[in-house]
Amino acid sequence: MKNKQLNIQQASEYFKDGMTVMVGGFLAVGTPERLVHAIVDRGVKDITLITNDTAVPDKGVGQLIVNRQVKKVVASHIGTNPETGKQMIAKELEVELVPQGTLAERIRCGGSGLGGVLTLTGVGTIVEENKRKISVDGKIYLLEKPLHADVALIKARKADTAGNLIYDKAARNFNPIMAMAADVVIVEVDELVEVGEIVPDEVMTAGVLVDKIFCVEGC
Amino acid sequence: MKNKQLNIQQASEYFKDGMTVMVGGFLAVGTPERLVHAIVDRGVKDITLITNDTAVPDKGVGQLIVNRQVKKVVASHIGTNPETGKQMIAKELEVELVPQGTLAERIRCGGSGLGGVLTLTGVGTIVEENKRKISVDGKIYLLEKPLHADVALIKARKADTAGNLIYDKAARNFNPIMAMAADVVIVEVDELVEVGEIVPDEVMTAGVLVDKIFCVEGC
Amino acid sequence: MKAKEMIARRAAVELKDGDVVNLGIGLPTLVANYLPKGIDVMLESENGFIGLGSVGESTDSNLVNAGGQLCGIIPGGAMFDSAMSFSLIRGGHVDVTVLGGLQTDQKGNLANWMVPGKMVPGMGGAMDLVIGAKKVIVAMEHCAKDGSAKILKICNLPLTGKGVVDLIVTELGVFRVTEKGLLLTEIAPGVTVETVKGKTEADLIISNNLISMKNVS
Amino acid sequence: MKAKEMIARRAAVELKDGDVVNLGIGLPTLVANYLPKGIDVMLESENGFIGLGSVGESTDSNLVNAGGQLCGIIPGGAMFDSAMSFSLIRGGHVDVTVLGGLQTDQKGNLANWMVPGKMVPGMGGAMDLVIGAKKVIVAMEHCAKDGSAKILKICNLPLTGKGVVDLIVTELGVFRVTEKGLLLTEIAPGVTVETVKGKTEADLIISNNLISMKNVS
Repeated sequence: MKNKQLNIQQASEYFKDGMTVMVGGFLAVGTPERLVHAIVDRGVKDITLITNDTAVPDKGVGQLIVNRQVKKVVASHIGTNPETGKQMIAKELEVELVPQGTLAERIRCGGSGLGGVLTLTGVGTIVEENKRKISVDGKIYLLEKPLHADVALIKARKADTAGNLIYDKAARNFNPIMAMAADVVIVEVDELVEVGEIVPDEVMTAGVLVDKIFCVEGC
Repeated sequence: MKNKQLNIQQASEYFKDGMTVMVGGFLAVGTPERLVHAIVDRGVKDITLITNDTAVPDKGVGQLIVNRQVKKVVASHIGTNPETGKQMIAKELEVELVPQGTLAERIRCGGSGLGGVLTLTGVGTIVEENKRKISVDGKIYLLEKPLHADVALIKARKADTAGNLIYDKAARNFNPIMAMAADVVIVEVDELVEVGEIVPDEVMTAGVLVDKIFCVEGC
Repeated sequence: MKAKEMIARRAAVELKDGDVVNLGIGLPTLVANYLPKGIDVMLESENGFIGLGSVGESTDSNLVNAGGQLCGIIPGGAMFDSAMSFSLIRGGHVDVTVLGGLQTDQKGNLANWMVPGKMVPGMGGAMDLVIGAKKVIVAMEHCAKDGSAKILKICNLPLTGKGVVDLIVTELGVFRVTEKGLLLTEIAPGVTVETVKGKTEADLIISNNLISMKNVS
Repeated sequence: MKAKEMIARRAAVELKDGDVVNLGIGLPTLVANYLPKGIDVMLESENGFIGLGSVGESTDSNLVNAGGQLCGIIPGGAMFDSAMSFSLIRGGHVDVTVLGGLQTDQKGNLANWMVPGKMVPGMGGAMDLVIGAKKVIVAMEHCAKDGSAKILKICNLPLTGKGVVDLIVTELGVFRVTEKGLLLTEIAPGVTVETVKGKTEADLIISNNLISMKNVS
């Protein structure tokens, strides 16, 4: 079996200027903090960041915004990080606001080989601008297109060496779908166990989706 | 908390002539056998059956076909039950064959409030007949529409009294998505435990999706 | 009684035993504190779980509501990912959502996610909630801080959803969105219909069965 | 060596260490028995799991492959539902699929799910596999039971997928689908190019580097 473990230096080699990166978490709960720090440390620029929200200035992906490493953010909410709005109004940062459920579906499409989904969410609002409307059985839906990333950084409670993951409570959020939707998936875990120690029925993300494992404990 | 338990007689009162019913299982693995028997016993007719396959004549939903209770079946595979093909060729049974991944997505759409998904599956085959083709970024996709049922009959290994479910290995298959896509969801379980005995992170189908619980042990 | 408490108390009356309920951030979160006796609801939190406990009940930093408050989980609760969370919301598995509002109007439109040029927090899960939940309740103070009306003939802020609101609850009364327009069905104690009309830009239909606002005295 | 074994042995050579592989029902299932030494693959089963064990390895009736055979699961395996199973398949997370065929052709078309008026088993997961897997291998006997060609200029049975096949493995040789047509790259021991041509309706390009079929002697 391939060895998927890496250290923070090896992880940071995946971070390139101009990359599109998905980062798990909801208000920084379930965000892989060390991997985000490694992006900060590496000083990577012009990032397209796909994430639920821009957290707060000193936590989660918030730091990437404050540090001006992000060119464009695709998120459902930016209100908790004033720096995001400030840069957006100054036209220094492009922000694409996406309804949260639509964001989840677009990421899932990107990981599932689907060309898009039809949703009622956003019909009659500015979210429908520049989108195709498709009528099905008398209802008008928006066609929402897939999102895919170069790298996904996700957080799990526990992995086995094959990359099978278990998440912890509300720290699950966007992590499982992002694990499907990127060329390279790197997970930050609190605990790493041998293959076979996680019961197949309890696996929340299958190891085949996970390329690299960074263990916080330095294991 | 509502009491969701019922016995087989109470369950069978949900089975009506002309109903659309989803039944979980893959070659009868993960099919709620007692609930299917109850449909047989009740003699309900003109059923529209949505299921992965028609199993074998004496197992799972195969019995409903043999017993000629089904007017239309929506499935990905009927080859293991010769009776299905025979009735289809005799034009006594309408069969809509759907690629398995598309079937899963259509059921998921039905449970998720989506108007449809775009897939490459079936493009250039007879599956595309009478379907809308939608071009997105230079690729042609089929628009596949949601499926929804009056009743979904699913099988789980274990439930708590709130209806939270845990499935067993490959018996999971279509059960979790069908649990989202019907007006009434009835689960057949091998074991029923008190609420609180299933750890929230281990729940595979949230209890709010499950209307009624039939426990095989007669508990 | 403070306006916010009145609003939360009245909105709580709308919840039925066994309902699956999503409460928005801020004022709507308070609704959970005023559930009538014998009414148990399952609170859904769009960050990925159902069975939200009380705010402050837990110290587990991975058990937070969608506003980031520590909240715990009740027995029978379940965790899931964001895709499933919105399958529940969009798919009609949430009975009631209670949301705050910047503006709402007599057509049932709601605006609660941005003020162009001023504040653009984003819609979060609100746009999914308003189209997916079976019943949409707007719980908000009747007027803006500058005294201007928030219940309008037609919203002028960017919408969260079009024609999605079922009921509006403020500290002055309860307003039902009907085919014919906005129907005032309950009025706060000590408040006159004229006062309500004066603070409301929308055309109001006064119910023939106008009663005193429930659960606030 | 029997035809089926030859085909399975040769198809197995296409699998690389660490590949995620979905094997169709019937002949393709045999491929797992002939993996080269040191090559570990993860077998995905469309009924909802990854890490398929050997057929007959388990007696657990809830651990069956997509053909309904008892099969077990290896350490590191994982279970999931049908939606996730096909997210893996359609989403490009499966490296290789090996499928049987009724007909295939020089355009890379595949027909393997129905014979109108005769046999309509259904496509199962095959239509998703052919468009989703990174590499699609057709592993089948070269001719039909009546001796007729199965590798055609153009399929006349209803298609499973259009232009989806990468490689065809039969007991006579190995054929790569290229822009220019069907390229014979390997030939079975003791078989002449003329024999292959005689049993193939499709136009064949014979590789300048034609070699003996790997892993069959």
